[in-house]
Amino acid sequence: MLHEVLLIALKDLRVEWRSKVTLGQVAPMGLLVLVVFAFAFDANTRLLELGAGGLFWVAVLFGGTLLIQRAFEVETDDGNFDAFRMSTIRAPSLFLGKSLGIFIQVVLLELVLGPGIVLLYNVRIDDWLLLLAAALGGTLAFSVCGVLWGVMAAGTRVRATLLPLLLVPILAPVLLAGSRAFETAFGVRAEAGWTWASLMFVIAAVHAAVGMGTFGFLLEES
Amino acid sequence: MSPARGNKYMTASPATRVLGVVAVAAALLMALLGLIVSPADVVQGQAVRMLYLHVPSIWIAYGAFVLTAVSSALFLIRSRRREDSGRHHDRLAGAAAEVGVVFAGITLVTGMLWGRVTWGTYWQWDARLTTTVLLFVTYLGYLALRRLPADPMIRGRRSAVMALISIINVPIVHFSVDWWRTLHQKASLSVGRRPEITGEMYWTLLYSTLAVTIVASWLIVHRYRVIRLEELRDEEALNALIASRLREDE
Amino acid sequence: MSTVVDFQKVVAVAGGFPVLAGLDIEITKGEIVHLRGSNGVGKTSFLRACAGLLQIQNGDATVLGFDLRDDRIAPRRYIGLLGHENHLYKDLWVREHLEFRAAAVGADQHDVEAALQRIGVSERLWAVPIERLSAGQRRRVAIASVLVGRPQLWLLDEPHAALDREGREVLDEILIDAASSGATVVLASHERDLSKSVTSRVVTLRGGRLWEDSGAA
Amino acid sequence: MSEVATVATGWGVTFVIVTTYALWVVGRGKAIGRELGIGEQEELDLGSDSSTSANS
Repeated sequence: MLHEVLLIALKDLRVEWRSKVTLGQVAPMGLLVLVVFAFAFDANTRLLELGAGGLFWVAVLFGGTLLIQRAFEVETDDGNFDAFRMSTIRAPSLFLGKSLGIFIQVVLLELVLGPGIVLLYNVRIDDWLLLLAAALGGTLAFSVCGVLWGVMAAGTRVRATLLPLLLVPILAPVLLAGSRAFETAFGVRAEAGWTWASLMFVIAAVHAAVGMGTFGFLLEES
Repeated sequence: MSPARGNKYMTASPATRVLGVVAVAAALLMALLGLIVSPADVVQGQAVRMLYLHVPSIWIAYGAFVLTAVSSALFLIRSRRREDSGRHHDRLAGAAAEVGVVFAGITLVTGMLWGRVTWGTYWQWDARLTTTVLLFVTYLGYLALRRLPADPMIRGRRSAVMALISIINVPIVHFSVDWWRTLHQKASLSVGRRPEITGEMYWTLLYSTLAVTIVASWLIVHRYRVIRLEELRDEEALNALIASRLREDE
Repeated sequence: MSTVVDFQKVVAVAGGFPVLAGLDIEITKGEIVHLRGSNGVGKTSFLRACAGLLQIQNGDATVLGFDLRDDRIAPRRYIGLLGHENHLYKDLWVREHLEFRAAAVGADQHDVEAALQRIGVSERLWAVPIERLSAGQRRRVAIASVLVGRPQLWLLDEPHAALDREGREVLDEILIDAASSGATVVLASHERDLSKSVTSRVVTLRGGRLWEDSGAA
Repeated sequence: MSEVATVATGWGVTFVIVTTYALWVVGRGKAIGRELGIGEQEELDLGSDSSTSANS
């Protein structure tokens, strides 16, 4: 099982390594989003500082959605899903492997966006541990939800427009929790950051369980 | 005539005709009770009459989504069977979700209008309204997924999985939004101004819930039949195609 | 001689169209079957149904002893499918791609190089992104991906498309070898006189049904 | 907006939404039923069914 998961994840990362879509295209786009937020808030530094946590997660949502599109485009492009169906890899392994691949790519994206908000929005980090825990939980939740909806949209012709519609309402609690936890970590809000962070781990666990149970249904397209 | 055409599930049975008449009568009586007979509230005045629409419709919306989830689960369990793969569960899931979306929409409209007179704004980031709007969008997505052309069984499985995830997400969304609002905006405006629901208002609310439930059941039954008819149409087209393919050779 | 594929009055639907409309066919072990017929007669659908990728609506279908109506996933591990598409990750190098495919079907990594050499993908291309290969070379990599899995049943959809004369000859050799070592091959092609020396049987489809069968050789 | 106007709007909108949806469902059922050639047509009202009871 672990062997299969790693096989899939490494394959996806190798595809990314060769094509450099995350670092070369999605991460710069994420930075642009951060700049555009400053336009929207009329470069009000106080507002940006207060909202930095939320803006970070919105930028992750934008960029991450593109990464998910890309991760499934690689599979649908040359009929590669058929090859998966014909392989001995089991559906839960495929689900976890794809999630792991997305997880690492989203982490890369966050490594660019994180310094971005610190520099552009003048953010101070009070609680590093909470920041890292919240980032981990949020990214895990994003990855498993993303793969679950990614495969659902992948079988359809309208996947590019369908995916965000399906993904955003489900991720709303993650956005909420991630924003609040980051605000606590940045010291602009004094409340229960850790509870918000743990909520994201719960969401990740729930969706991971559902995904492992149902991925087989979703993979059988015809 | 194929035997399927005599199927009672796709034509009006006397029972649903009675249900239809009862639904219309119940709705009229509900309007009478809610708008005229029941008294105005001491605190909210006439605005309290929104209660009789708002509360029953949110109950129907949630109820319909739960029905969708249960039917979807049953469909997933049976869909691998060779005979009777549980298509009727899939149909029920689709019909219930659509009616649920209609009533979630009504909940939002009535909630916003009600908010306008009691809070002074159309939208408060009230936990229940926020949860409902997310739910509304989630199930719009579900309907979009159902509309996509695909093999019926694949589409059924795909949307069944989505229905399950969506229902699991409801408590998560509700909890997080509720917690967000209670943590950061203590003593929301509405709390002190909630009407005391007693006496005639209580009975009117209870009756309205019953009446809206009847109307919604009628809608679900008929939507179910329309889905069945659509499938029947597709099946007939397919049979004609198979027949014409068989004739090609002879 | 054991039966590998046994279809009885099989109906299968794709995109609301009956792509297989009552197909009867029986294929025994070791055969190399040439599936023929013009466009849209159900060649691809037959291959996909054999691979368990296309659901059977009606009739009975058994592949490698598995009843497809009960379980269309179990036989897949013994089947090698080459579709219209090549199933290639275009960003990966040839060698990386093949190593991944080999691992995904539980094959031996040592077979990767042998497979590439056998099909005639020259060594200088092994560290080149698939994106940069010509259509014929890609087809060869795709065939190598099937070869590496050592399937018991080969399902090949237009395998000769884009291949040059030398490539076709190599492929024919590979198929003869596979069949003589106990595998079964079904290859679809609308070309009439294709690989007469190779195929042991020619089956023609029409309108989603069996039209003509030269019979087992 | 006055309380009475709000209540009227709310009830009115709800009525319109439900009625429109019901008519759409019934109409669609009738259209497909006609396409399939089942049954006779009936008056459009909330109580009538999407198709027929002729042969049930």
